Amino acid sequence: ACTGGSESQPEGGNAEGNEGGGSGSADQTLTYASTSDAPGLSPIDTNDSVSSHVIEQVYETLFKRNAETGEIEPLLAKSYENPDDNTWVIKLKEDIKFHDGTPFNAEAVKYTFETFLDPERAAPRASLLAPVESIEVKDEYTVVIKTNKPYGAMLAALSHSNASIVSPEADKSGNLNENPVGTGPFKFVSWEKGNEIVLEKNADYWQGEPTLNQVTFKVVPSVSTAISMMETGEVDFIDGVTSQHTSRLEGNGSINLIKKEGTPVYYMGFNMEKEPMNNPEFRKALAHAIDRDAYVESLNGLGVRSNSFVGPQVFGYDESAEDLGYSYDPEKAKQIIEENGFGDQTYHMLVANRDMYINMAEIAQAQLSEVGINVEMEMIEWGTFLDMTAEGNFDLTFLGWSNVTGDGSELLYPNLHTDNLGSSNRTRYSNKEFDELVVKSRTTTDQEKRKEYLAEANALAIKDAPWVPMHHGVVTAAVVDSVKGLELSPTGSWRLYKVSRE
Amino acid sequence: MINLIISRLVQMFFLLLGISFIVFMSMHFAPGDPARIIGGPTANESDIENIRASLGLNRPILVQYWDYLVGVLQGDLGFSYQSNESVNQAIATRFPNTLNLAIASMIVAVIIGVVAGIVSALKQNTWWDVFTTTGALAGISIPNFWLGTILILIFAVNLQWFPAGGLSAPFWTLQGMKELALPAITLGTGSAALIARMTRSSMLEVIRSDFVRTARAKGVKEKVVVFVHCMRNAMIPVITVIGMNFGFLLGGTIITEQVFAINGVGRLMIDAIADRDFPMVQGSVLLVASLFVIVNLIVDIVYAFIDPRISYD
Amino acid sequence: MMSEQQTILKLDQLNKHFPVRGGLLKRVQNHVYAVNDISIDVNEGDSVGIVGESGCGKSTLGRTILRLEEPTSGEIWFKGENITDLSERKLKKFKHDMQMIFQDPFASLDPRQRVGDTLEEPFVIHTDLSKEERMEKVVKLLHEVGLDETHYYKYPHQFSGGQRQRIGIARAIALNPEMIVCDEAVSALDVSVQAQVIKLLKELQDEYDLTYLFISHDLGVVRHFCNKVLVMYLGNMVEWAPVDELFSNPIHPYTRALLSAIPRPIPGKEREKIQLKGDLPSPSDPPTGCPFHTRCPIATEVCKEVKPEWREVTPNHYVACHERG
Amino acid sequence: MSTQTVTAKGLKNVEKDSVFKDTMKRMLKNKLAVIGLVIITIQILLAAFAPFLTSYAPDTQTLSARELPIGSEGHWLGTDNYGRDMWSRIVYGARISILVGLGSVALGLIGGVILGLLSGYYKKLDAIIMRIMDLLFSFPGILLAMLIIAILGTSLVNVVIAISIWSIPNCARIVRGSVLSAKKEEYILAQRSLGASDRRIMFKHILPNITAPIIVFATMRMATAILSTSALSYLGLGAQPPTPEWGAMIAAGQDYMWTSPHMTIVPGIAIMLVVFAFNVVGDGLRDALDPNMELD
Amino acid sequence: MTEHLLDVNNLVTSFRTADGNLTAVRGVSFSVEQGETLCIVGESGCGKSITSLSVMQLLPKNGQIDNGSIQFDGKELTGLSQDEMRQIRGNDISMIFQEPMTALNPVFTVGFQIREPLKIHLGLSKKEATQKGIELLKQVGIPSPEKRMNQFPHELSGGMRQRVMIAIALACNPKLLIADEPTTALDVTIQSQILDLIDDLKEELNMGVVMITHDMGVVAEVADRVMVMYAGEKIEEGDVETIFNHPKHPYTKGLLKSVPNVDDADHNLEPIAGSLPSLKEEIVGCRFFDRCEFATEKCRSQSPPSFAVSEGHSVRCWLQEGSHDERTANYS
Ligand SMILES: Nc1ncnc2c1ncn2[C@@H]1O[C@H](COP(=O)(O)OP(=O)(O)OP(=O)(O)O)[C@@H](O)[C@H]1O
Ligand SMILES: Nc1ncnc2c1ncn2[C@@H]1O[C@H](COP(=O)(O)OP(=O)(O)OP(=O)(O)O)[C@@H](O)[C@H]1O
Ligand SMILES: [Mg+2]
Ligand SMILES: [Mg+2]
Repeated sequence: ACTGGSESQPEGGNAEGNEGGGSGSADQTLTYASTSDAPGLSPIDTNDSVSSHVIEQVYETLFKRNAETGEIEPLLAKSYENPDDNTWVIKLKEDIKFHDGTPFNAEAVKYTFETFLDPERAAPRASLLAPVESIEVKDEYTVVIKTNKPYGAMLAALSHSNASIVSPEADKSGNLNENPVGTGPFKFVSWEKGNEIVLEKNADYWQGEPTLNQVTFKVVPSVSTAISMMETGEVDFIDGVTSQHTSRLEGNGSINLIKKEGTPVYYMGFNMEKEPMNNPEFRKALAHAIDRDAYVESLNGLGVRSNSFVGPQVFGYDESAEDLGYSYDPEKAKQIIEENGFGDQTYHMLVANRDMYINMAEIAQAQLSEVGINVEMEMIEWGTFLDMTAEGNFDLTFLGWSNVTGDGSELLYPNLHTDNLGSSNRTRYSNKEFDELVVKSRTTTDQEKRKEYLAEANALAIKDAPWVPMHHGVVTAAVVDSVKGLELSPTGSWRLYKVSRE
Repeated sequence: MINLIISRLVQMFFLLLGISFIVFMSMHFAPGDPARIIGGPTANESDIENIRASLGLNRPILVQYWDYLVGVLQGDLGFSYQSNESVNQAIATRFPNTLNLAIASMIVAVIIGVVAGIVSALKQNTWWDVFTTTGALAGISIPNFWLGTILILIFAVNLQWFPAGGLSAPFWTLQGMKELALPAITLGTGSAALIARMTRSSMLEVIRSDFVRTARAKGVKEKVVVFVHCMRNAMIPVITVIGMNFGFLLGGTIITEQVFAINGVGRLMIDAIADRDFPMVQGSVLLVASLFVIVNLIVDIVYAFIDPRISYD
Repeated sequence: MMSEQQTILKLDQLNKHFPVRGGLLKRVQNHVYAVNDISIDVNEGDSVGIVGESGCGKSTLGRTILRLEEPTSGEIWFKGENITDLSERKLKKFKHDMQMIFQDPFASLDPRQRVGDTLEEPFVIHTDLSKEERMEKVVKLLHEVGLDETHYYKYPHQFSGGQRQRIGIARAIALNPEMIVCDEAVSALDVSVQAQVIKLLKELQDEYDLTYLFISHDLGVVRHFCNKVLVMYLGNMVEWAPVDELFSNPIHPYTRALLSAIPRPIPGKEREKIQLKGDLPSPSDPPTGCPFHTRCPIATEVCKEVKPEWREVTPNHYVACHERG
Repeated sequence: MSTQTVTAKGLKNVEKDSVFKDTMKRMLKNKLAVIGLVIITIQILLAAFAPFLTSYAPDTQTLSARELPIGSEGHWLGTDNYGRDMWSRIVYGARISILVGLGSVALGLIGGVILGLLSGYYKKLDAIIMRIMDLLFSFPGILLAMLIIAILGTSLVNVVIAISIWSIPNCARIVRGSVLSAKKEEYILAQRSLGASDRRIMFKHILPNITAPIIVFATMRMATAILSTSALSYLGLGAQPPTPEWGAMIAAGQDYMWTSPHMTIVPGIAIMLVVFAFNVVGDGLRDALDPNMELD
Repeated sequence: MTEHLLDVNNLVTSFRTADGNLTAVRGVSFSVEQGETLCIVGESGCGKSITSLSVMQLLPKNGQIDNGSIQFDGKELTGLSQDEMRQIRGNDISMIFQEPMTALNPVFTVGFQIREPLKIHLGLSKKEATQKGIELLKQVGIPSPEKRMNQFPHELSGGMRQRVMIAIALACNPKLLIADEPTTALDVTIQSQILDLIDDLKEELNMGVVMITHDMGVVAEVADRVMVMYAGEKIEEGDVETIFNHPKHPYTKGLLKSVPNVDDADHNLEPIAGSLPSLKEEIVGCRFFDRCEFATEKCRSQSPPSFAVSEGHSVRCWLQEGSHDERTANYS
């Protein structure tokens, strides 16, 4: 019983999270460099990948997704059952303690989720558990979660790092954002804002002591500098490597570049509320105009070519989707453009100033201009970008969705469902038929059924082409040779519990 | 002197008032809504309204400014929208790094600049002069970030003499100095070049002046003529340049901190601007501006020590 | 040089004080008393020498008369009209009639303007002449001061000091003024050139009936050039007399000291020198009473407290001194 | 005194000397300045004849020919990560640099000169204008530009505006200082005693006499403007892709420093050369523009 | 020839400039005795300062002595190393400059500047030098010298500064004092004080004085002998009475007529027409040729030598050729 619909988030593209290990060979420490600092360390109060990298080492969720198989397995939970579609009875593992000594039990789970859903607390990821109606403590190690309608993606949601269980004592008496307390393999030591976060091993970890003694999360804004620091031994681990760095990393014998096909999807989006982007012919022409094979090839293996919106690593993918969509055919594109006079105006392409999007945009722009579509690019900061896309202030744009839960409905619902017009549905796609399929995929607990609904919705969207999928992500990490045992999950997250230095 | 200090501080007060007003207003009217950034891409309009309300962004702007001002006058720069960190705290932890960097690069700049300037003035029209002049011009012409990256590749990655980035050890330790070396050189080069040029021309002017001829007519040794009689006079305009340059250096830290992974105010500032983290932007801008004013005040005081003709009473 | 001649300039209790600002709020803390209570009448055709030590307010007086500085108090009458408070616009017509020649031949010409253009300037400002007509005027002017049209397109730096001073003179006489203030007009020149320029100024005076206010610290030149002399000390009038009278019968101890200090170009001539003690006091902190008492060899107690009155000792010879008045 | 018969017509035969020629003569004696002039001339020629000097458009991509090194066939300066011809980009980039430099300096000068003239000439305006300038001045340049761009949005035009606003206080100070000393010059006093209007004095007499510091400032500022644009591009706030602005090219090339160093080194050298050139020309002009200086 | 304190012979000094070599001093010879004041007069730019700077060997960087000898106290100064020359400067030969405003270093106290030569040449300790410095200031008539020692030049008036300069120059009891227009920037009342001071000190210390000036009044007042320069050349030399009462060179005569006389209002000012030739001009004949009313063809084509008119009176003018057959090419 494992599907997870969880929320996903638009990919910032730059928020690289990596871990690093300490330098000296037997020295069991690790230094990881990320381009920015974590806003906070509380799973309840944060909603970003940098924070989640730390959170995943300090806290644990009830369930987790197996990095290899993609299956959802119990973690802090022992087992679960569904007496009915709206009830989840979850048995918890026993004898686990939070870092502050507070016992982990059903009360802690109830406290965590209730706090998470408390409108006063305004947890940014509260939507993850939105269908939850009540959480009850049945006995010390059993919780009962009731939903108001069947929630197909419940387990995926419970395996999301934002649904990590926190120490109720610590949250009541202190600030988890500054001073995180969980059950995970590493304990929080210190945080110098803007510079580094230090964790140390939790010697009492319930699965046994981790090998690493200490882990440092260091902020290094420039990736190029971070790689230099790997070469000088100041950093052991980075992740989210982009294509421009691969050859340098691969050229270095003492650095391992780990790649794994992942869940993110990156696409060019049309503003469906504006002329002529709302014209299917226009979108078709542009889809034909972009040589995605050449583009993906230029990513040096850091992208997967697919016509499907729901990517190959995402629940709900169906190979038949590859036959849909519009292949590279500049002649056809030119013809459509000429027939409709699309080439007479200049289009406004809004691009967030992050490497990956700039790269897509530059290539797309050049290829569009070859078929007679004139595009003016505006590169802006992420914050302004969010504002402007929310206001529909663009013709074309580039976006990504990392899909942390790896579930197709958590891609299609936020990004393309009519409910989310004006917020996460930035291309303003609205199709009744599609909407219905997506809702069904969310409210069904039968995973096979869900898969069918998703494939159908996916096919519908591909045909309507509100997006031109550029590539599906390959998650990456680079570690120095001596780091062993790092496992990347397709969502880009990783755990350091089993990592060691040689 | 006391008068000067008081009047400058009064002036600084009004200056900061002006700056805070301009920054406040312009940030508020700039595109990009902090609430939306905090809310992230999934937030809908009502979420964003809630966030705006919780940040107090929905009040009339002048009321917001007034509240901010009252806070600042009580020494409270507010809290970051983004991380809820206290701005005072955030600046306090990062400022020492920036200050170390700025001072270290100033030292680099002054030493290199003054020595090069004096050499080229004394050896005017020799190839020493051509060499230092050209070098100084090249120094001005190199983009900061480019130089930084190249220095990292050569001295950190290839030669392994210095670390590639970061600033953690205190500056008085060997490790601290090693960590500061590359960023300080990166940042100091441009200023060194400017100081060298200024020193050269001011030295040349002084060397031709009447009182130097007087000193020679007294039979003073050439070394003493240059290093006692000329230096002090020649330094007067150079010191202005140093003061002015401090502003330039502070601007330069923005990029240098980025390149060398230094956790300083410069980086805080770019991040804050990008995040539309108004209180953080305000706080750091005010800090940098006051620093600039204070440095120039110090310059003026140093002036009075070097040049007895200047009195501030 | 009788007083039956028309008075062209009349100064009545003219004062010019420069505020000295300082302190926190840049408030006026003090004043430089550059010109104090100057009252004289100048007749048409006079050459009035104004002499005194450096910083005694000679230039300030000259500029104030031309309204280049705003007088602090007092009145300036020019050709029977009170011009003290005239607006810039109304003043413009008087600028025709009053001109100035400056001390520094290097600084008084715009280095970026051709000499021709510099000399056309007065016509551009005050007349509607066409370019052609202006050029003609300028060429005429150049000839008048001993230069010629080959100099028209040259820049000031291509001239010697004497030539530049001639250009300055040409500019001053361009509009046929009636009065010219010469502020140390020959002081910067070499003796041989100085003599040339003095000669030129005299010729022009004869030709155009000019009145000169001739500011100078060189008493030899003043003696030679002027018919009346005003001696100033620390912004105050000290003595005012026809030139021969002043040189043959100086009354004020300062005038006497001044005259005795001039080195005479006659070797071996022993003369009685009156050496003054000390330096000129600061004009921002002038002594009480007689401004000269701090250096005066014959000062008495009265001099320290009471400012001496301006008295006509012999006809047309005025002096301000308690002892000798 | 010589013959009075000559009239203005005689002037036609009189030779004119020109300040420009003089200045050039002096400039040409300064070897570094000559090198600078040559570099600038080349840059201008490159910019003017860009289409004739290149066989590729600066933004034409050939994704199959990415990161070709210097000396590759058909691309003597190599290609970048999109397979765009580096030579074309450098040549077209010269246009951008010139436009940005000229544009921002010109705007800055207009503002700075007017404010400087007013505050130097009119005591009453001085305090107000200078306080405002102090205000702008106490922002570090990049920060000021960042704030302005944050408000106006990212685009090359806004970069030009940002840099020009940042030049204003500097320029105004220089102009004001020169005005203050020029105002005391006797030739200005002479002009006043002739009854010239303030406007005439300011623009006809003071302004031409303070051109030297202004021109020097302008040339030096060109250099600064080009450098600042590149710094802003590095921070992602400058030229928009695919504009071949040199600073943006360096910034983009940074990540390829290891494998394709020519991507940063070529534009880096281009910037250095031009900035160098403007600096030495500025220096040379400073010396050459002094009208009182003899030719030596 | 008896030994003079200073003996300059056929001095030629030139400057390297972009336009080639400029000869500023052209074969000038003169001598100074102990206790004697020699005045050098001439118009601006005629080479007075360069002559004196040549003696001190303090020429600007682009200047050099091309020819001639400078003997001081029997010792040849040309060709001495900088170090040897330094021993002499400020010690045996001192110099005062024209501009009291700029000749003192603005950033050091009067005391510092006056102690310097005392420490260098007399090897005094700081304390001794301070004592001596106070004495010197007293000697040049500066009231409350102790206080002045700690003041900076800008706190003193022009006349006071010039006195300080004189005190510095006299610090080591020099045998020769060169004063380059020491009073030009001062008011007459102050000038007269300073001139008297120099004269008194000369008597007291039995110094030789070379006084450079363009003011004929000053010359008449202080000179024993006078040397008139024109465009880099010495054109006339003689004792002060002779020069004033029986000038021979047309230029000297013109110069005297150009000076307005304070005591005589009717003195007829007669300017010399024209102006100094530029140093760049190549002139074969007499350099005064085109301004001279007596000029002949010979004057144009041949440079006149020095004619000894009488004992100690020499004139460089062809007009003297006929009247005096005794002709010396080189006056010593
Ligand atoms: N603009 C001004 N502001 C303040 N003080 C001034 C100003 N102009 C002149 N003074 C002062 O006024 C006094 C008289 O100056 P003025 O220039 O008139 O003297 P002067 O007699 O012409 O001297 P000199 O012979 O040196 O030219 C001086 O003390 C001078 O410092
Ligand atoms: N450094 C130099 N380079 C070139 N020429 C120079 C230099 N210094 C002086 N001269 C020239 O040498 C000539 C003699 O100068 P000098 O200073 O001796 O004149 P002076 O008689 O002292 O004049 P003044 O009375 O103005 O002081 C002048 O024509 C001057 O232009
Ligand atoms: Mg004056
Ligand atoms: Mg001289």
